[in-house]
Amino acid sequence: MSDEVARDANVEANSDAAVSRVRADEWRATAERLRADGFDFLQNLTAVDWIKEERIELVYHLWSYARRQERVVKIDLPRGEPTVASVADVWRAANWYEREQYDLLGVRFAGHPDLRRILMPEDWPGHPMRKDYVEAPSYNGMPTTRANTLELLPIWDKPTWDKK
Amino acid sequence: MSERRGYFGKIAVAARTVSEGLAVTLAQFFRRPTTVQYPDRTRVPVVDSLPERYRGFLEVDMDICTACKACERDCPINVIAIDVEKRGNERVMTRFDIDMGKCMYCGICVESCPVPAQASGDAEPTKCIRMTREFEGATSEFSSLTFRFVKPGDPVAAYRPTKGAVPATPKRGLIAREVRRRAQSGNPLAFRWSLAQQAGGALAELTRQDAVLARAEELAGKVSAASANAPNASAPNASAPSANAPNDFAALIVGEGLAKTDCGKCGWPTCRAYADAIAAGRERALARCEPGGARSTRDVTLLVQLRKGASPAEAAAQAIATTLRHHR
Amino acid sequence: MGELILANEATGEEMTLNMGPQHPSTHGVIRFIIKTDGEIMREAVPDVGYLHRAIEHIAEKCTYEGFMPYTDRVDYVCAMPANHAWALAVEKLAGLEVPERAEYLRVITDELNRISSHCIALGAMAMDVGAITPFTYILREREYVNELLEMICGARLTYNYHRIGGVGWDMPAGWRDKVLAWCDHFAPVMDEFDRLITNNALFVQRLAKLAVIAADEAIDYGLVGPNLRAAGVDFDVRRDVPYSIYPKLKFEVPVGRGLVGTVGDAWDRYWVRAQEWRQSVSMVRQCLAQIDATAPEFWKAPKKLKPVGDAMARVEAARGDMSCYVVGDGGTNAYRARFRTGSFNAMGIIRDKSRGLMVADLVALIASLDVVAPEIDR
Amino acid sequence: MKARLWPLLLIVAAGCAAPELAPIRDARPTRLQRGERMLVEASAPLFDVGPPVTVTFDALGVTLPARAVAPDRVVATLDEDSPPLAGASTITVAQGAHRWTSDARTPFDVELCAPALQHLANGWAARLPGPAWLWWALALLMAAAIVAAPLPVVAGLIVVWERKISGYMGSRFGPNRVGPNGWLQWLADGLKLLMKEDIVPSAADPRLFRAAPYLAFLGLFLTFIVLPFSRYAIVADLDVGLLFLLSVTSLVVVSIIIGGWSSNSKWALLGGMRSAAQIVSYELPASVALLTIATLTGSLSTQRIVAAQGGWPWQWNLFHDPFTFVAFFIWFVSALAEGNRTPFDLPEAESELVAGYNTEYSGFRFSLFPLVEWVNIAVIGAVGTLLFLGGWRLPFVDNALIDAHPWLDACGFVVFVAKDLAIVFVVIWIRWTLPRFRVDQMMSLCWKYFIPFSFVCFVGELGWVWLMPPLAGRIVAGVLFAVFGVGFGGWFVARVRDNARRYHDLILNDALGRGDA
Repeated sequence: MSDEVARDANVEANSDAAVSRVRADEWRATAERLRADGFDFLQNLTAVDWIKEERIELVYHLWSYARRQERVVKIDLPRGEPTVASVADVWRAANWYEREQYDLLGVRFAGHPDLRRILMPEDWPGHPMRKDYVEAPSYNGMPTTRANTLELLPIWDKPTWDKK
Repeated sequence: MSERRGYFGKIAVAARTVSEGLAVTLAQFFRRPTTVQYPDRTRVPVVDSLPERYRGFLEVDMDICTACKACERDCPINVIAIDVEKRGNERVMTRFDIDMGKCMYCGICVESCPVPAQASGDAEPTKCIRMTREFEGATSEFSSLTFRFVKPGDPVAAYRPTKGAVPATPKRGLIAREVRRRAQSGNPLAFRWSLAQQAGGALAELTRQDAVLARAEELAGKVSAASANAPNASAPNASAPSANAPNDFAALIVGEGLAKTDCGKCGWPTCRAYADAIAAGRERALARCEPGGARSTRDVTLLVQLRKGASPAEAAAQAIATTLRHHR
Repeated sequence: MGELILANEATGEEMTLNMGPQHPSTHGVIRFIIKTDGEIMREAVPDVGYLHRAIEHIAEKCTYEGFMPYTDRVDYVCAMPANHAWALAVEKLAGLEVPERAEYLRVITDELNRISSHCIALGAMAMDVGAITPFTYILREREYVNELLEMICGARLTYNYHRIGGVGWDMPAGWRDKVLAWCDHFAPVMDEFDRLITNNALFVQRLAKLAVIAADEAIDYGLVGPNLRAAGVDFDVRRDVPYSIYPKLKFEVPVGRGLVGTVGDAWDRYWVRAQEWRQSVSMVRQCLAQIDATAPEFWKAPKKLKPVGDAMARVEAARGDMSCYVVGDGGTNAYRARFRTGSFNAMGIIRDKSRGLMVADLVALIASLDVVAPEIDR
Repeated sequence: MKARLWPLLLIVAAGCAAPELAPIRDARPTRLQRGERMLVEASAPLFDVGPPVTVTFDALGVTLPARAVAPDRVVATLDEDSPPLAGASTITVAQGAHRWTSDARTPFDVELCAPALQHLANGWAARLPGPAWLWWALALLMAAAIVAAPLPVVAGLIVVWERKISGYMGSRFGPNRVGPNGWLQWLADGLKLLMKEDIVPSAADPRLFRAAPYLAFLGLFLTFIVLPFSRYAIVADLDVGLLFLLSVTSLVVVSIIIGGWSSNSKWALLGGMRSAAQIVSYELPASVALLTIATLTGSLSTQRIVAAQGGWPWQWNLFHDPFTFVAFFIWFVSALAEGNRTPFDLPEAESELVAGYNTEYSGFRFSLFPLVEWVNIAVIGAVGTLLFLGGWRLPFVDNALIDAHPWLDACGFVVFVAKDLAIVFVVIWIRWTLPRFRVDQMMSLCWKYFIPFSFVCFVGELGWVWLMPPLAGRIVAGVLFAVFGVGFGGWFVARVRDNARRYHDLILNDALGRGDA
C-alpha cells in the first residue's frame, strides 16, 4: 500500500473524496486491499486522455456502503501503450466499465475475461474519445455527415439575387 | 399470494385481486376519456392551449434585431447563421437563417439575446429572438425547415436600441408561421439547385435562373410564331399533311426540346410521336427524353408552359422546379 | 456477437434467439442474443450501443453552459436529474453558489420527473407482462406531469431547465396550485393502480421470486437506485450523500422487503418504485410549502466559467446514482465529462441473472431493472 | 382387500337384479321433423315383415303409421299433417293384435322439431332426383355458407367493439373516425390488409404456410353448423353437437401449430409450441365441464341442451346448482385459453414473441388469423350462452308459441345474440385488465386447479342429479346463489361505484382547456 492510501484511510466519512495516486503495477493489489477494506462499490471508472502530457489517466471512484465514504484512485498510463490490470473479478461492475474505456479510449485491461468493444461496432476504426481521434467521412459506405442547408442555401442566393 | 397461503387460499386471493382489477377497469369504462383529439376535435386549437413558455419554433422580430450575433455565438449546435454587412454608415443583415430541422429547442439563443421585448398577448416579457408555440413542421423536404428571416436580396437594417426601452413586438407565432410558409414554398428548390451547384455538374448551369429566363424569352417568341401559323391552314407545310397548331407545336418541341435520336427510351417510337403526344395532352411526363437529359426536360417544360399562356418568368420557375425534381 | 451465434448453433442442442434491436419490449434499441432450450434460457447476452450518441464526446466540444441541453438526452425519460448532475458537477468544479430558490425548484422538478419516469417504468413493466391498460392509465398521469414541467420550462422531455448557477425560469403564475391539485389527484390514482395491477395475483405470480438479486450481488455489480434498494440495501444518494436541499426534507427511503416473495425479486423492484412515487409526491408538497420563504433570485449566472481541476457530482436519478465527473483544463469547454448511469450497470447483471429463466421472464427482468437504452449507451 | 371389493360386488348384484330388457329398446331420432322417418328397434326379432304396423306415443296419444323393415326394426313416418308432439312418452308398437311397449321407467323424450335448416335440406333431398345424400350434402354446405358468409363482418364489428371497449377502459376513445362513430373501422382495416403484399418467407414451407390460415378459418366455420341461434336458425342439430364443437375447434389449434412451424421463424415456432401445449391441456377441463352439462341434460345435442333450460335466469344451467356454476367458470377460462385470449395469449404474446405464430404472416393471410380469433370470441360467447345461459329461450314462451308466432323466434335470436355479446364483453374486459401468464404457470393452473375441479364438478353433478330431489335442489341452489349474488355482486358493484366516484380525473385537462370538443 502506498503512503498516500494509508494516509487517506483516516479521512472522515462523508467528507470529500480522498484522492490517491497509484502506480499501474500496484493497482491490482491495491484494489484487492481496498475491496477488503470495505470499498465494495466501484461507482465509476473514467479515463482521461491528457494528450499534451502523453498520458492517459484512469480515475476509479470507489464507495463504501458500510462507511458511507468515497475514495478516488487515479492511475497514470503511458498514452502509447495504456495497459493496466483488470479488476473485473474484484468488482464485477468493472467488467463493463473496463470494456467501455477500452472501446472509447483504447485502454487495455490485462486479464479481463471478455475485452470486446461495447458501445461502438466491432469493426469501428479507432478509439473515439481519444483527443486526436478524427472521424472518418464514412463507415462501411454510410456517410457520417449530411448536407447542411445553412451552407447550401447561400449558394442559391448568390447568382439568383446578386444580379439585381 | 405466496406459499404461506394454501391451495384454496391462493384461489381466494386470485379471485379477490382479479375482481378488484376488473372493478377498476369497469369503473374507468364509464368515465370520460382523457384523450385530446388532436388536431381537429379540440376545444381550442392545440397551439393556443400550450403554455406560454412552450419551446416551439424560433422566430426573430427583424424590426428590433440589433445584429449583435449573440444567438449565433451561443448556439451549441450552430443552427443560426447571420451575415452582417456595412452599407454606408449602417449595418445590414443580408442573411438570418435558422435551421429548425437541426435545432434542439433548448432556448439558449433566447437567453443570450440582449433585446427585451413585450409581445402582445403574453404575460411574460420576451426577446427579439424567441420561441413560439408553433410546432407543426412535418415535411418531406428537410430543407423546408430552414427558416430564413431575411428574404434573400432584401437586407434588413440593424435596430438601434434605446436604453431601457422595451419595444412592442407582434403576437408570438405570427412571424414563425409566415417564415415557415415561405420556407416550405421556396427552400426545397433552392436546396436542390445548391446541391447541384456544389456537385459541379451541368445541371446547375442549365437551371440557373437568369439562363432559364433568357431561354424562356427566346422560346416565347417561337411559340407565339407557331400559334400564329396555326390559323393559316392553307399554308403548305412539308412534313405534316394537315398542318395545324398541335403539329406546328410538336415540331417546335422536337426541334427545340428533344434529342432527335428516335431512341424510343421515352416509351414512344419516335421523337415526333412523343412530341405529338405532349402537344395533344396525351403525355404529361415531360422528363422522359433520356438522351436530351435535363436540358430537354427544361425546354419541353418551358414550351408547354408558354403554350398554356404562362409568362416567361412563370414558365421559367416551373421549368426549374420540374427539371430539378427529375434530375440530379 | 457473430461468433457467439455460430458457436451456439453448431452444437444443435440449443436454439439461439435474436431479440432486438427492434423488439417490442427491449425498452429502446437493445439487442439480446438468447440461448434457449425451448422456453428456458441458458443465457441472454446483451448487446448494447445502438443508441450511442457520444454524449461525453459532445461535452468536450460544447461550452459548459451549452452542454446543458445535451444532458437531457442522456436519459430522456428522466432528464431533470441529468441536468442537475451536470449543473452540480460544474458548480462544484468552479466553486459556484446557487440561490436557495433555485435549489427548491431543482428538487421540485427532479421529483416530478422521478414520478413521471417511474410511471413509465411501472406501466411498461405491467405491459411487458401482458397488462396493457395500466400503461395507459399511468401514461395519462405522466402526461399531466409533462404538462406541469412544460409550463415551467417549455418542454416535455428535454427540459434544459437547470442552469449552471440556478434554474432557467421561476415558477409561472398559478403553477404551484396546479402542482398541488395534481398531487391531490395522484394520491388516489396510486391506490387505484395498486388495486389494478400491483397486488394482482397474476402479476405477483409473474414477478415474485423472479431474478432475485441479493444485496452483495447488487453492490458488486454496481446496481444503484431502486434496483439496489429493492435488494435490501438502505442507501439513497439524496439522504446519504446529501446535495441541494434534500437535508431539509423529510422522506423515507423505501427498501425491498420481499412482501410476496424474496427480498430483491422483480416484484420488490416494482414495489420500491411504487413507494418512491409516494415519497416524491410528499417531497414536492414540502418544497412547495417551503419555497415561499426564499429570496426571489433563481439564477446566479457565472460571468466567466473557465474552471480547472476535476469534480464528481452524485445525483439520485430515477434509475439511481447518476454521477457526473467533469475535468476542466481552464478552457470554456470541459476537458472530459463522464456520465455514470444506472442502466449501464443494470444491463451488466442481465447475463448472469438470465440463466435458467424463461423467455417471458427476460422481458420482465429487463422491465424490472428499468433500463432505458439511451442511458445505457449515452 | 375385501373392503375394496365390495363396491364391485354391489355393481354385479345390481346387474343381476336388473329386469329383463323391454321389448322396444330404442327409437331414433326422437326429435323429428315433418316428413322424417323414425326407426324403432326391438330387443328381439318380433315383427313380421310386410303387414302394417303402428307406432304409438302413449303419453301423447299420437299414433303414426309404420312398416317393419326387418324382424326387429320398424320405420314410422311423420306425415305433413301430424299433430305437434312434445314430451316424454313410452312407445308402443302394434302389429295385428301384438303390442310391444318400451320400458316405462325410461320414457323417450319425443319432440316434433322445428324445421332446422338441416331438416329443410332433408326434405328437399328427398324430393329431388339423384342420390339424396349428394343433395343433402350440397344443401348443408349452402346453409353453412349462408351462416358463415357474414363472419368477416361479425369479426370486424367485434374488433371495433373491442377497440372501443379497450379504449374507454384505458381512458381513450378507440376508433371514432371511419364511418358513423368509427363503426366502419373494420372495413378500412380489412381493405388495408387486403391490399398489402402477401409475403411468403423464402425459408418457409410454402404449402403449409399458405394452408394454415384457411385451416384456421375452416375450423371456425364448421362450428357454426351446430350453433342454435334460435329455435329455427340452426344449420344441423347434430345429436353429437358438443363433441362436434370440441373436435372442430381443435382444427384452429392445428392451424396455429402449422403456421408457427412452417414459418421457419423461431418466434413463430415458440408461439406454435406454446399454443399446442396450451390447447392440449385446456381441452381436458373444458371437455369435462361440458360433460357436466351433458350429464345434466342427458344429451349432446345443442338444441336439446337449450330446450332443457328455461327463459328465466333461475332456469339456466348456470344457476342449476353449485357444480354447474363452477363448471361454467372452468369452461369459460379454458375457452379463453383455447381462444388464445389474455391472460392466455402466450402464443402471440407481443411483448415476448413479437407476434408469436403469425409473426411472418402479412396481408390477407395475416388477416385471417385475427378474423378467426375474434369470431372465436363470438363462438365462445355462443357456446356459453347455449350451454349455461339458456340460449334463445324466452320467459313465458314455449315452443308451441314460437311455432304459432314466428316473430317470437326472432326475439329468441335477439336474446341469444345479446347473451353472446355479454360474454364477449366479459372476454374483452378481462383482456384489458389482466396480465399474461407464463407458460409454466398456465400449465400449473390447468393441471393443478382446473382439472381436479372439473372432475369434482362432474362427479358432484352426478351426485346432485341422483340424490337431490328436484324441489329441494332448487331451494338449496336458490339460497346459495342468492347469498353469493348479494354478497359478491354487492361488493363488486360497490367497488366499481367507489372507483368511479373517488377518482375524479381530467382536472388538468379542464384547467388547460383541452379535451374533447
